[in-house]
Amino acid sequence: MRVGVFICHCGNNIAGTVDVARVAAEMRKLPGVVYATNYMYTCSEPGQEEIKQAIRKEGLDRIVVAACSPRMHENTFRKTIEKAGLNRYFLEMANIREHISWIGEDKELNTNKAIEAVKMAVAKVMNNKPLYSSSFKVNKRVLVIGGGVAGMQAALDCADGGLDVVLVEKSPSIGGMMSRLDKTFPTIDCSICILGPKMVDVVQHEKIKLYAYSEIDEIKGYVGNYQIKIRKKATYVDWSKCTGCGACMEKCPTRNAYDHFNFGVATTRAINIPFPQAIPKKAKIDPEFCRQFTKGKCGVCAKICPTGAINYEMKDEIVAEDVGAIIVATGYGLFDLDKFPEYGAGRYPDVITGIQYERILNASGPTSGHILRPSDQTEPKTVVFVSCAGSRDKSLGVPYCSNFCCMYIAKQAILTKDHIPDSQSYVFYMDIRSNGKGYDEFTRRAQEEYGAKYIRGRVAKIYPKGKKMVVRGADTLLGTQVEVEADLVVLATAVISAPGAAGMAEKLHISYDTFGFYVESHPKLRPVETNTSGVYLAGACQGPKDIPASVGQGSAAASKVLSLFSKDMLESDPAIAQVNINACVGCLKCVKTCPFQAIKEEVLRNGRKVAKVIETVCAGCGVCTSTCPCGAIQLQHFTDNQLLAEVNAICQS
Amino acid sequence: MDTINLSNKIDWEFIEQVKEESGQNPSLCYQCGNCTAGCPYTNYFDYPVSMVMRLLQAGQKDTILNSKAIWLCATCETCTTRCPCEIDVAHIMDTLRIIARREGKVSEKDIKLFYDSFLDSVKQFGRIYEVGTLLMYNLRSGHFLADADLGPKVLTRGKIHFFPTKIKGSDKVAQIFERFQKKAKRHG
Amino acid sequence: MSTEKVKEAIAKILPDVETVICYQQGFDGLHTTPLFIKIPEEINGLIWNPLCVQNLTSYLPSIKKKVGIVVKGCDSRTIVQYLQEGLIDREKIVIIGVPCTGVVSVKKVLREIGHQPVAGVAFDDNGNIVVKTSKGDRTLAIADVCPDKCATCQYPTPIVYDYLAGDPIKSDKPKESVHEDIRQFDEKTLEEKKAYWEKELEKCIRCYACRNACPMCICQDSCIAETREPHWISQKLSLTEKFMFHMIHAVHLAGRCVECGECERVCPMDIPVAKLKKKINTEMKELFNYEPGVDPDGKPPMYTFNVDEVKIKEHKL
Amino acid sequence: MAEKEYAYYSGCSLEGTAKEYDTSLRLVMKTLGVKLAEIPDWSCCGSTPAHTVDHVFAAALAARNLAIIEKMNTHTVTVPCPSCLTVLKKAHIGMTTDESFKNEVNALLDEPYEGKVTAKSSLQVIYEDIGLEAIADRVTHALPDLKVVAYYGCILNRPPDIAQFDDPENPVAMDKVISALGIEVLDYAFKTECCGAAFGVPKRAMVNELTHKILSMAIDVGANCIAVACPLCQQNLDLRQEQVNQTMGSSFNIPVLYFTQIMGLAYGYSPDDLEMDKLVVGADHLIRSRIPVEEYRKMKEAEAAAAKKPAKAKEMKEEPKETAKAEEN
Amino acid sequence: MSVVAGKELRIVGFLCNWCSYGGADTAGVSRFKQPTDLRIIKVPCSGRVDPLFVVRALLTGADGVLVSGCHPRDCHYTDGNFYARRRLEMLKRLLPFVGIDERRFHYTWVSASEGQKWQQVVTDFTNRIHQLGPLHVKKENEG
Repeated sequence: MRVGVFICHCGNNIAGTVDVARVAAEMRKLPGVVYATNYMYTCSEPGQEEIKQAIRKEGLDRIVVAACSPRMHENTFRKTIEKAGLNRYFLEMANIREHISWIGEDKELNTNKAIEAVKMAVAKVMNNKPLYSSSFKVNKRVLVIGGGVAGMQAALDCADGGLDVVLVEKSPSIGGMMSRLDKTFPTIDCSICILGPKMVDVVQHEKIKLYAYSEIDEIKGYVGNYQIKIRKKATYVDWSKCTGCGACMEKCPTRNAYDHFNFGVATTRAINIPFPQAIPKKAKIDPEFCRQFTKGKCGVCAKICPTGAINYEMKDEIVAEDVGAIIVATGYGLFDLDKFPEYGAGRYPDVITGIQYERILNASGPTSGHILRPSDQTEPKTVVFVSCAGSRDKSLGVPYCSNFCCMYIAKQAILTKDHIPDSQSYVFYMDIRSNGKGYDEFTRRAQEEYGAKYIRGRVAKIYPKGKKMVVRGADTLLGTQVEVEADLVVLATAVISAPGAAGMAEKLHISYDTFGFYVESHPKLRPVETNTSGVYLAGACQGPKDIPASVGQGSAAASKVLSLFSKDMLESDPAIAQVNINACVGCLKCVKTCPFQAIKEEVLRNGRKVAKVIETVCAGCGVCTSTCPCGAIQLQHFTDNQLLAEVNAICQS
Repeated sequence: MDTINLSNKIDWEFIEQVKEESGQNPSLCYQCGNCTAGCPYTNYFDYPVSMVMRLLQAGQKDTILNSKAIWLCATCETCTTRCPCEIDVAHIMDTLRIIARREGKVSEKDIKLFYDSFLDSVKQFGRIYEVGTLLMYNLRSGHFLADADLGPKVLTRGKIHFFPTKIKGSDKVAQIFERFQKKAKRHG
Repeated sequence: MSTEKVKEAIAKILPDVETVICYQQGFDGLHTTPLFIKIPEEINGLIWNPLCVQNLTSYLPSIKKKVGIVVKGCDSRTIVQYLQEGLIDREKIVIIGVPCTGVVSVKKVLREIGHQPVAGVAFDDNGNIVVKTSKGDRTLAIADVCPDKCATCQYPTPIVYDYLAGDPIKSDKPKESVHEDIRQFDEKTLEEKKAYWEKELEKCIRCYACRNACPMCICQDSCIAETREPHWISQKLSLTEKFMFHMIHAVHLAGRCVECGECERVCPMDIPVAKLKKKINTEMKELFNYEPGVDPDGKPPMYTFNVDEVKIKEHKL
Repeated sequence: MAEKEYAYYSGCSLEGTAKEYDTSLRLVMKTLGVKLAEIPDWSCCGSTPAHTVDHVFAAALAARNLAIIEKMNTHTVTVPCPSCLTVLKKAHIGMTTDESFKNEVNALLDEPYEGKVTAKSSLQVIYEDIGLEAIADRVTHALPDLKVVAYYGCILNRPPDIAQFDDPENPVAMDKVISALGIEVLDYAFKTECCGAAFGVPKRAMVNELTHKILSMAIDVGANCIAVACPLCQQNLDLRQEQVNQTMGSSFNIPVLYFTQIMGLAYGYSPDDLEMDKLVVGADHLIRSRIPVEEYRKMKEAEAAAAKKPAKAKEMKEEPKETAKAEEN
Repeated sequence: MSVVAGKELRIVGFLCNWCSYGGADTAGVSRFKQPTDLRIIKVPCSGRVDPLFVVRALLTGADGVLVSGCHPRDCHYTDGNFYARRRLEMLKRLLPFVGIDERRFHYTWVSASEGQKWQQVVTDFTNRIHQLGPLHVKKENEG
């Protein structure tokens, strides 16, 4: 065996705190290692060339690259050695950057640790075996979860690219948060005017199959071949018959149903179409409020419906769809007022959230676009905006910035002045974050042209005094406490992950951070990929994001799927479990523990029972290997012997 | 206002000292002003709480220790409760008072005197003897008639004993004082 | 005595099975050895007494044809465990259960009689074994020379059987007594425990008798103690490797050991090898309320999980 | 019901200016079947002043008492005074989470404290351990004229990590307890604003202003009585009311009662039993309406019966109207 | 010699590829300083970690072993860490029975985004092992 070792300086990233030359020198002493060198940037073109050269010149048959994390460049170097004629699995990487040079300060200790890490890699590579991928067919359909602006963009781009798209939206209409907004910053475009046509495109596109008011029940399979179960929630209205005429909604005697679309600013009917531009424009019954469900009698809508679409007996329905890739665009959620006891925790009707104010501003909102405060339906003359209501607040578990509140507050302050010229807005802020194109100019305009008073400081308490709400805060620039007697207070409540985000991640096998936002493959270079191949992210499910960023990501995710589907066959990862039938005693404990049902029983010609791995189903976790008492089933590339070689390299030296 | 030369006027040791004694990290403060906004005493402070925190971050030891703010803080815990950065601000104020007292810098003599009178009573009787505390304070502060208007109200309603209750273990309590003073002396 | 009842039962099932596995007299009165009955005439060779100590169930997984087997309460746990693990087909086994009040540890008897040749053995009605040697008779209470497992036996009547030769007996041993020895041992200091195992395991000669006798060691020739693929341990006779071997045995039996005690019975070096497995069993009981070999519908805890583990708390650093 | 037992740390104030808190609390606890065990030879907790001297010293003054309680039958102590409570809890938490701090504190003490005491405010004991149902069960009298705001003061629920009880911004325990007595409680935004009592003596102008704010908010929401759970708050709001009126030009005359006094009234104790005479702003006019619950119920029933007929007719008329309106839309 | 005498002890870490290895990477990218004793072995899933690897390491020279996987419910392979949790808990309870301090073996869950938690885990575990000192399971009998 002829092992070659390449130690990367990574400029100063590694060489700064690791004596790379010494590491290389130590490696030369190891049995089996015939070549060891160090190089400035091993991942660079000449760096890779050097590896190829050495393979040829020195006749190397196993390669160890000690550099950054294999999550970064393993694929790069696998391709490199493949080009030089070696099997790609004859490569091992030692992570001497993220795990050593960047986290340890003592050069001597770092160097020693690096030597050890490379020794382990050498020990492992000497136990490596060549592995070969097989290829399998791809189902060129894509599932998009979430019909907000990001999901819609992704669905449209995929469909325009010729793919069949299954779009699943959990609420009765697509459109998401953007469909609730009045105007968009910094252009003050009417939000639904620019979104509406897109929504129509979605529903009219022959390649897009829309499941509204539906949720993902189950996801099975792997890249190229996913099996999805979709739960179509009972609407109690047969949508194939419903024409969206709205007669039922007019006649419904229950007027106090919670209005999800308007975030509770107003109430709606128990049977309702969420908003005029809804897509699909179909009615659904909210059984929590419908008298037919709560009292067992009413039936008004059934009587009134001209097409006889009402069906109180409707049940959830499960449909199956097979796809090859998934785009997740499940959006975000918002903090509730009850998180703020010092601001009344929802007790005061005139303390509302930004999205509620958005509905009040909106012409198709409950006040028809007249700004009227909820308590007494009068026009507020003094409006206070409180930014960072929950955001950047470690004590509430949201240490991050919600990204777009500064901008929409500026927009709302401008719109308030537009609607009520003799009004005065106050904005309490900590920092103004307006780093998009035209954004800072916009927040300046709010102050310079629209006279919004910006006060740098947090608000400590809001309490009622007569008909006013007293907002007590600080002006840290003045170094004083300040109070504003407001008619209406708008809290820019923190952006949080969508309700159920964690559960969805578990179904998708993707990771999410402490806050429930989905984690991308690489924060800089793989922003829409996840660690599960075939699953992509778009929009605010990955982190708070404004409209242009969400749309951009939707398109990016779509382009990833299009390029994935540009081939008819995909290569499988050969690092899967393999059974040594001579050693297998047929106890089939592996069958019991395999999370993917990828192992089945096989009866050999001599009647002996053994385990058999279904190659396309095995995901390569290795649970079977650590279950098998006789070591007969081995996860390739992470076999017992390979891992033992690493253990021995550290423990027995 | 004077220009503060940050190159040589940041008292790094002081920052460390407060950090150590309070167990709180002043660097966590991002100056949102929530403490100031909620502080019931802000109007009487020479420096609002958030400014005290800023002065602490800037290592302005003398300004802080000579401030009235640290003595006027009543430890009502509003700042601690609301701090988004989870800093126990009231505890920092406590610590600053302790350091100020240790260094003999007391900008609010009356408050300190009141505290001292209170503690004297504890040392002597083991519990608080309200009349004695008040009298002692009045004597020391020179405010002979402090709250004298309240006296009749209190007395006619039998709210105050004229004689102190001395607990049996008052010597044990006094010992706590003595041991502490000895220890404080040892550590300079 | 139940001998006649056992014979009756065998006679009854024999037409239906290929073989009945039971016991016969061994090379002296103290030893018994397995008997495989295929024809009715062989039934007379059967003996049934407290010297029938072996756990005969180990034969079951490798037998393809339908067989009958004679089991004690403790042996039946192995069958239950086999059923849980899907290693045998219940339809192909006819179980003759025999309620048992305790067996005799041959090792203990030999120790009592100073390892003399045995001329004969008899049992009286008072629960004693009478051992005849050239130096005379020695009467020993069975309770004094029983294996440790009998002293705390919870299952004197087999858990599964098709025929019961005798009347069922209920255990009179308190449930807590079963793991008392483990609890007591655990109270020793780490150093004491370490020293204990180093002393005990140093004796190991890696003969693998314990493994071979273990009914749950199903790997047979594929045991990783003797392969290079994978190469878990070397053949070196060092303490480390001996330690490793016994840890492998224990870990592979986690949640599976039916506490039949065969490993200790056969150990030529008197190493308390069953103790490690019993320790894991105590933990399985505590963590998952699981006891191997008592519930045919149970699931071995290492091959399943709960999303929320009630008893497993996150460990803090 | 087995009698619950708590060690009882009254604190210095309850021996003096807040004697009536002590008296009323003992009566109420007796009614609720709670035994308060005296703590032998307890001493002052050190309060705020000790905390200006040194953290260890302050903890030691408190821990001396905790060490005594640790030797009693019950390890749970109930403390009526929020200031004492905070000091005791701070010492306990400091000593149980930081070994070296514990050692330093114990070095100042004769008897070391091992950390076994649980301290609960008397309000917490009544609200959590006894519960609203039991509180309501023992009511004998109604107080129909009372419109109460509950004022908790700054440190009863703060900081949340120390108090570990109720909400630090909008506490509700006292509101619920008084509501359970059948007494009207009004929402009040200044439940936890600091009244400045700690500086009552040296900084009276400042304290008067703070007190003024709290009183005027109570009047604004329509209250005629303030319920408190803190001796310093009570003293400040009640005793200084006239001082406030003089300095701030107001004319407050609102009684400030300990919540235990209100409970005592509902449980049928006489104003004398509850030492109502110790209030500076008297509450006699409010107590006059007190009436046994049984009589009150009958009175209400009669009222309701009188009002029922026209009300029902109105209801009947309204319903078809609504449906008609719905159809119009 | 694998450890720098007097400064380091031998700590072996088994990290799942998807969460904890990523978490360690995140800590590295964020330059969260850590003690240098830990040697990391990458495994696809904590469910791949046979408890016997831990035993082998502790018997042959490691002073401490750390296993870290995805948080329960977040396993990239759905259930791998659920099996790991049972197996490793079993081992943790077995170790003191054979005289090995269970504190020398720690298993935990660190996600790819938890760089700070990873730093904390490594620092705390390394400190703990240093407090316990070196572990020698009769090395003198080797050979």
